[in-house]
Formats: sequence, C-alpha cells, structure tokens
Amino acid sequence: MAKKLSMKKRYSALTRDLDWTPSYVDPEKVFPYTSFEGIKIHDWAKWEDPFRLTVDSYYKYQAEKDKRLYAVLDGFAQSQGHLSLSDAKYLNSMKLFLQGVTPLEYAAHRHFAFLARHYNGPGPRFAALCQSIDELRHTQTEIHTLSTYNKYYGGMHSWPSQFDRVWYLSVPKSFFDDAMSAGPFEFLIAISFSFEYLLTNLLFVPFMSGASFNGDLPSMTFGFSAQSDESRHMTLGLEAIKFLLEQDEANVPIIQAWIDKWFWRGYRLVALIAQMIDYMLPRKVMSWQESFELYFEEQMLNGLFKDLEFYGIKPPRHVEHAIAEKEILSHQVYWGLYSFSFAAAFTTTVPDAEHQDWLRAQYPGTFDKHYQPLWDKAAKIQADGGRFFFQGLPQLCQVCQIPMLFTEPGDSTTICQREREYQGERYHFCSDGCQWIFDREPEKYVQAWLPVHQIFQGNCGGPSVPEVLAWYGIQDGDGGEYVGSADHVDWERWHAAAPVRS
Amino acid sequence: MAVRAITETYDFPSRSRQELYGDDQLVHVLWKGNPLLCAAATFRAPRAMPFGEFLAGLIDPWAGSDPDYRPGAGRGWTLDGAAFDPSPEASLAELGVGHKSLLTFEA
Amino acid sequence: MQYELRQQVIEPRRKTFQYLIERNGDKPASRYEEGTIDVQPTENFHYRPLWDPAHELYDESYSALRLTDPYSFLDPRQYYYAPYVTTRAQLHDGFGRTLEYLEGRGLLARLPDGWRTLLAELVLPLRHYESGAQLISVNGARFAYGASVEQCLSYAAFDRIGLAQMLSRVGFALADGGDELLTAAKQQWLEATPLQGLRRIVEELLVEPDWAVGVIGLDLVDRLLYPLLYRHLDEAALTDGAGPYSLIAQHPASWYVDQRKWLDHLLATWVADPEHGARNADVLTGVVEAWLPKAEAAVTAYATAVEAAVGTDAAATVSTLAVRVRADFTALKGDS
Amino acid sequence: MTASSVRTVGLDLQESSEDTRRVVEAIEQDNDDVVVTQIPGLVKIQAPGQLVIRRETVESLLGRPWETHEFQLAIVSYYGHIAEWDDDEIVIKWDH
Repeated sequence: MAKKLSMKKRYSALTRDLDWTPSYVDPEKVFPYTSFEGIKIHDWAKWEDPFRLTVDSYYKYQAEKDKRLYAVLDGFAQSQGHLSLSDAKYLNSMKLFLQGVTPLEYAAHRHFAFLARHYNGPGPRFAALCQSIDELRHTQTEIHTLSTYNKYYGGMHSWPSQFDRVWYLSVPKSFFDDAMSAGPFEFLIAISFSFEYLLTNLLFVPFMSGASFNGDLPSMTFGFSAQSDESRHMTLGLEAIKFLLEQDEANVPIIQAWIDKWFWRGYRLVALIAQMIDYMLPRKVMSWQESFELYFEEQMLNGLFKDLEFYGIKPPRHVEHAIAEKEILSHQVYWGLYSFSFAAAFTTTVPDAEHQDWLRAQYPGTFDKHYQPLWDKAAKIQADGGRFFFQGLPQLCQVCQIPMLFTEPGDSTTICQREREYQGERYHFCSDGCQWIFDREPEKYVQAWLPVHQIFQGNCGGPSVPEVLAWYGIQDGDGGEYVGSADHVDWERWHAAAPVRS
Repeated sequence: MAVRAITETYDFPSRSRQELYGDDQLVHVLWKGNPLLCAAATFRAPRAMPFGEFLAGLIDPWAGSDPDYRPGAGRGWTLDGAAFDPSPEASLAELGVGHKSLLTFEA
Repeated sequence: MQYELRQQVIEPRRKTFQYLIERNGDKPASRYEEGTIDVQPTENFHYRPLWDPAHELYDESYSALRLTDPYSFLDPRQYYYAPYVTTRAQLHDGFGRTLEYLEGRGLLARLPDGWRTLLAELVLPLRHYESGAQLISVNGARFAYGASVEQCLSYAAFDRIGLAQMLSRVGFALADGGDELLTAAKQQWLEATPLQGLRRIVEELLVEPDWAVGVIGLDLVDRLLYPLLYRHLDEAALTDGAGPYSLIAQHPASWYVDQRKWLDHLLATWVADPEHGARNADVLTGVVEAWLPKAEAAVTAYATAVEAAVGTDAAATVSTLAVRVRADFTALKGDS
Repeated sequence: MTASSVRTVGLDLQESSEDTRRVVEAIEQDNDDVVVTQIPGLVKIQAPGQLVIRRETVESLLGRPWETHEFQLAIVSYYGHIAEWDDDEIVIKWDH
C-alpha cells in the first residue's frame, strides 16, 4: 500500500529539504548579504511556506493561464479590437502603465533573483525564485498586451529608454532603485510587504476593472491574470513580515522603520495611479477616494494592522497625511501632469462637462472649491486659442522626485515646502514623509538623479525643450494636449466611417 | 541617523552639487497662492546675474504662463523663509541667493 | 436586418516598438524580441547598492566576459515566459506519466539490485547538486547584463529546481510514497566519498564572485555528468534489463539537449564578439583550465562508484567526455 | 466582543469563467454571512472572521475533481492571512 505524505511534508521534501549547510567553503561567504542590515534570524526553518506549489503544478497552471491570455490577445488584434475602446484618450493610462509600471515588473524580476540566491533559508529562496520568473511573465505579458496598441497609437514606442530618462518616470525608477539598492530584508519589506500587500490592490484592482469597463479586454485579462500570481506574492509579503517579527524582538524597530519609510515611498508612487483612476479613464469604475477607503483604510488599516499590533507594529508613520489627502490627491497630480504634458509621452485634456459632474459628485468637498476654477481657467485659455502649460521646469522633491505640488497637511491651498541642509547643500522635500526618509539616509538620497537638475547640467540632449524631447525619444504628437493630437485625429477619422445599412 | 551599508564607507557626492553648474547655480521660485502654477519653478542662473535681470529674463516669462500675470507684479518676496527686498542691480550672490535657494512672491 | 462595416483599411503607424525599429527596421517583430531586447535599464541609476557600493545596480563589470551589444546574444529557442512554461509543462507532464506507468506496473520493484542501488545512493543525492545548480544559475539571472542572457539563466535556474523535484519524485516512488530514501540520499550527499568531489565543486562555485565563471564551471560538470548518467547509463540500462532507468533518464536527457542550445550559443557569441572576443576567449581558457580538472576528478570519483554498482565502464567514459570538452573549447576559439 | 471588533476578510475573484461561478457558490455554501458584490470584471467576496474554500464542495458543484491549486486560476486578490492551503481546503483569516 503506497504511503501518502501530506501536502506539507511532501512539499517540504521537494523544496526546503534540498538545502544543506556548506562545509567545503565558509557558509558566511555563501550568504554574505544577510547580516549587515541588523536583522537577526535564529532559525530559517521556522519559515512557513504559504503556497505549497511544486514545480510541475507551477508549470501546469501558469501555462494554462498564458494560453487563455494569449488567445484573448490574438483575437483582439485580429478583430481590430482597439476600435471598440471607450475612447482613444483612455490609452493615456496604458501609456503611463507601460512606461512606468512594466519596468518595475522587470526590476522585480531581476531582484527577486537576488533573493532567490542570497537568502540563507531555502523556503523564502524558493518563494523568491517563483516570484522572479512570475515578474518576468508580467513584464512580457504587459509588453505583448500593449504591443497591439503601440502599432496604432503614440506614446508607447520607446518605453524602456524613457524609463531611464524621462522626468516623470524617475518617480517609479527611483522608487525601485531605492528598494534594489537596499539590503535583502529591506527589499522584501519594501516590495513584498509595503508594495505588494499594502498598496498593490490600489494599483491593479480598480485599474483593471477600469480596463474592463473601457473596452480594453486585453489589459483586463493580463491584469487579472497577473493578479493571480500577485496573490501569491502578497502571501510572501505577509509571511515574510511575520517571520522576521517572530525571529527576534530586536527586529521589530527595524521593521517598523522600514514600514514607515516604504509606506510613504509607495504611497507617493501610487499618486500617479490616483490621477489615472479619476482623470484618465473615460468610463469610471470607482474614485480614488473610494478605492483608498476600501483597499487601504478598510482592508489594511482596520484589518492587517490590527493583526500586526500583536507584534508591537504600529500603522505607518505619516499615514494620517495620506488619509487627509484622499480628497485632493488625484486632482493635484493630474493638474501637474496637465501643466507639464508638453514634455510627456502621453496627452492630457480638460475634463468634459460630464466628467466634471462625476468629479463634483465624488468629491463634493473639494472639487468645486479648488479644482473647478482651475479647469475653468484652462478651458478659457483654450477657448482663446491657447493651451495652458507651465512654461518652465518644476522644483522636484529630492526623495519622491514628483514636482513639489503637494500642499500642507490640513491646508490645501499652501504648497508644502520642507528643507534640510546636509553637508553644506540645501535639499527640498514635498512632505514630512519624504523629509523623514531623507533624514534617515541622506547619504543615499544625495545621489538622486533629478531630471530637472540633470537637464540644467546639460546631460539630457541639450538646453532647449526640443532637444530634451528628442533625447527622451518623444515623437511628434505623443504629448501635449489630447484634443487635436495624432491619436485624437486618427480616432475621429476611424470612427467617422460609421456602420452603414446595406 | 546614518545609512547602514555593508562597507564602512558609503559616501557619494550629491548629483546636484553647485560645482556641476560652473559659475551658475539653481534657484527655486514659488508663486505663492496661485494654484494655476502647481509648483515652484527651478532656474539655472549665473551667481553674478543682477536680480532685475533674473526677474525679467527668467521669472517673468515663466510666471506669464498665467495670462493674468503682469511682468514685475511680484511683491512680498521671501528668500529661504525670511523677508526679502531685493535691489534689481544687486547680483544673486550679493543678495545671498545661494545654490538651490527658495524665493517666494505673491502677486 | 443586416449591417456591414464599411471596408476600411487601417494602416498601422509602426509595426513594432522603436527600439526594435532602430535595430531591424520597421517590420513586425516576434514576441520573443519585443519581450526581451533592450528591456533592461542601462543608465541613470539613482543610488549605489548598500550591499555593494562599488557597483551600479546593473553593471557589466560583474563578469570578465563581456558583449559589446548584450543583445548580440539571443536565445536560439526564443523562449519568453509563455513558451517556456508551456514546454516545461509538457516535460513534467511526460515525466509524471512515466512515473505513473512505472508505479502502476510495479516496475521499479523489478529493477536489478545494482540499478536500484545506483538510483538510491548515487542518483537521488544529485537532487542536491541540482539545488546548488539552481543557486549558481539564479546568481547569473541577477547579475548578467542584458535581458537575453539573464532570461536564459532565470529559466535554467527554475529548470534545476524542476530537475531536483523529478529526482525527488523518483525517490518517493522507489520508497512506495515515503520520504525515507530522500533522507538517506541527503546523508549520502553530505558524507559519501564518491559524492564529495561534486559537493565540493558546487560549494566552491557558489562563492565564485564572477557569475559567468560560476555558470561555466557548473556547465563543465554538467558536460561530464549528464552524458554519463543519461546517455551512457541509459544504454547500459537497456542492455542490462533495467528498462525503468531508461524511461526515467529520457526526461533529464531531453532537458540537457535543450540547455545546451542556449549555452553553446552564448559561448560562441562571447568568443565572436567584435570588441571583447579575444579577451573573452582568454577568460574562457582560464576558466576551463581552472575548473575542468576539478570537474573531471569529481565526476570520475562518482563514476567509479557507478561502476561498482552496475559494472559499466563509467570512469573511462568520463575521461573520453573530458577530452571532448577540451576539444570543444579549443574548436570554439578556432571558429572565431 | 462587539460586532465591530470582528474584522472581515475577503477575496476578489475573476468573474469571467463558469468554473469561478461554481467556486463562488461553494464559498457561499460553506461560509456564513458572506457578502458578494460585483464590480466590472470582478466578484468581491467578504465575510466576517474567516473564509473557507473546501475542495469537496467545489467538486460536488463542478462535478469533477478539483485541486486546491486550481484556485489560482480564479483568485485576483485577497485580504487576511492564508492560514491554510492544503489538499482539502484553503482558509483565510486574521491571526491575531
């Protein structure tokens, strides 16, 4: 009679029992990176494998998921599916996604490979290995999904080099560079916990639901398909934090500081998502405020952090500022992008009357008072034959690298300015959160490659806007105003040919 | 608090340090109370540039992004948080405007 | 009521991404190309790693082996994620069927004693070799420069865990579903003399700072071990009434054929590089000189134990294989 | 314990497939006070305290064998902690 091992025991034999302690070389030299951060691990065997997925099952289910996804992509391309999007301007959100999110998937792919090599414990190493190749999947499925649109629309053609060069993409790039340049434990808290568990739902779920609502079947399919891997990654994040907290009490303050840092770093990054949800989707699913309340306040603050209290972990520092901003964040950021889209690989436009009605209904306390007047003035400038742009380069936050457009906590009309002098040089920050991050590790943030400063140093193609845009690889019609843009003109032309009755 | 790195020294120069701009420097200028201009602007200017030239050559064209702006309309200036009453002839350096100083005005 | 869309031909503005247009002209690109070429960032990194301040986050100097254009190397199998997992799902499905068949017919119990010993004491412990191989490969996945090279290494790393799990499942099958043979095999790996050379070389490659040296050193062992285990012994098994061994061996053997394709092409690309080719060839010579003798000694010691179990000329096979490996590297340089 | 101190846990599933609809039914059968909401492309499931997905229930609704690993094809996101994921069931709850 065959003996049957439990899933847990079998999984353990298939994964973590493969490990052994080296004796021909110094084990410390095999894993050189896991001590300098001050995290103490007494027993790697205490790691609980949350997903007991063996390699053969992994291949089987992933192959099945990709079969379904690529069938959708092929069908969509063959049937000219892009013509049934809600509107061409919907694609601005996907342009930003390809330019700013896809490279992060790739970075995650590369750096989870680092964890898959360098953790001492075989359990987390295997989880990291799976995540590494999952993230490669996400990189490629995003490229392949958006490849169809790239053929017919602007702004998607040069995303890899733009990630390295373009001003607004230094926001996501510096975020991930910050995590990758940190030690292996901080990386895990930064990406697996703070980003994947705490914030990624805000990015993917409303956004992919938005794709579905706007006729973008391929993006919805890849998004949900990627999310099914993401739920494994979230589990890794949660398991990791519990494991580290349980290993040694001395880990608790270190982890708390990382949560504090990475919550704020991640929150500033998702500001780009906030404006996508409220301003870039022609058909709306839910507002930024609603998603924030549901996915962050209800699920994380009232769910997860109650659980972490047990270990002495408190909700992230500066979270009250994030909560206080939920009614203003998306408006401020989109207005900023509207002001600078002459130097972007996407277009922006004044929300139409119906869109403004929706914004008013969603944000009764702030839209009429603060943002309606801006759009009225922008519309008036446009009616007079102009287009409002910020005719200069903005001051950037030294940490998050977003133009310093955020306002003082509790005062949505005063721009927040924070300043530190470090080794004889002034540095500016958009918020208490970013300043606090700088103060912890100024040696790191002085190295920031700030696009505006680099342009002024002459490192970005030349001193004039056309030279910089050429260096950015931005082609005619990629950026600026949507109305009258190449995408808009094509869209109108394609749809002028309405169905006719035979 | 200092950074915790694997090596004893982890020391890299600022990528925005003044020497990278030769005789010039960066100056941030914020138009307070005008939400149309969402953030302060950053300019590169010679330290020897007279304030009047800085105003007319750099600030005015930028502030003119707002069609309601009239050149030279700025008042209530501050420099790095302190009240500031610049003479148009004095250079930025003479006025104490340093690398990455923040000037603010209202209009 | 009938409707028809007015015929309209929509000309695409471009047929692929700009980075491929610049390389190959504006023509349709494959999914492999779109998902691989130029995907890795190359400039303007913000912060130096706290764990290695001497390098950038992606840095060519992580290896002495360089390519002028990292994308002069492309995977001849054109694996991006979807075809990779699809191919491997078939491999593991095939392996699973083999195992099911062997178990269903009770064929493993009918193995001649020597072959059973070979499997239990010499082949099963190699799941740890595969696990070490995974670490060596995934190190390359992080530190190689360019998405084409690292992508092959990422898949190779995952392959190794898959191979380790195949061997482990053989262990379960041999023990009627239990894990006691795997526990014993681990002791073999840690202590048995014939396996110590292999364990030592894996551990030494784990601390090799140049990721490519690690990967090539491992390949030198593979070039001796895989043909020995899954070709030479496969044939011996068939003549020796150990058919189940052959049925198992076909699966790792087919993986090894697949692995050779990209690795041989990478070696050739390194040597053929217009700028770094000569220097790369010198580096490769150095790696072969340093690691092939160790690999040969380790696999020969292992082969001697194989001979003791099943009585083939395994050790002589290893020296023939080593001669061929040396000749292959010499030919590689001659070709450039 | 007051009602408000029972924290909810939840799952977001893809609404697209026939199989997923059976999984949702199974969850509704096996858990009390489940709240199911639709948003475009998604089914959102929330329950106080914990959520269990039982293999047997799913299999009886699907009329075929169903491995718990297959749940991966349906899940988009969740909140709570995956306390158990074995051959027979998946349990999501908060630990503390």
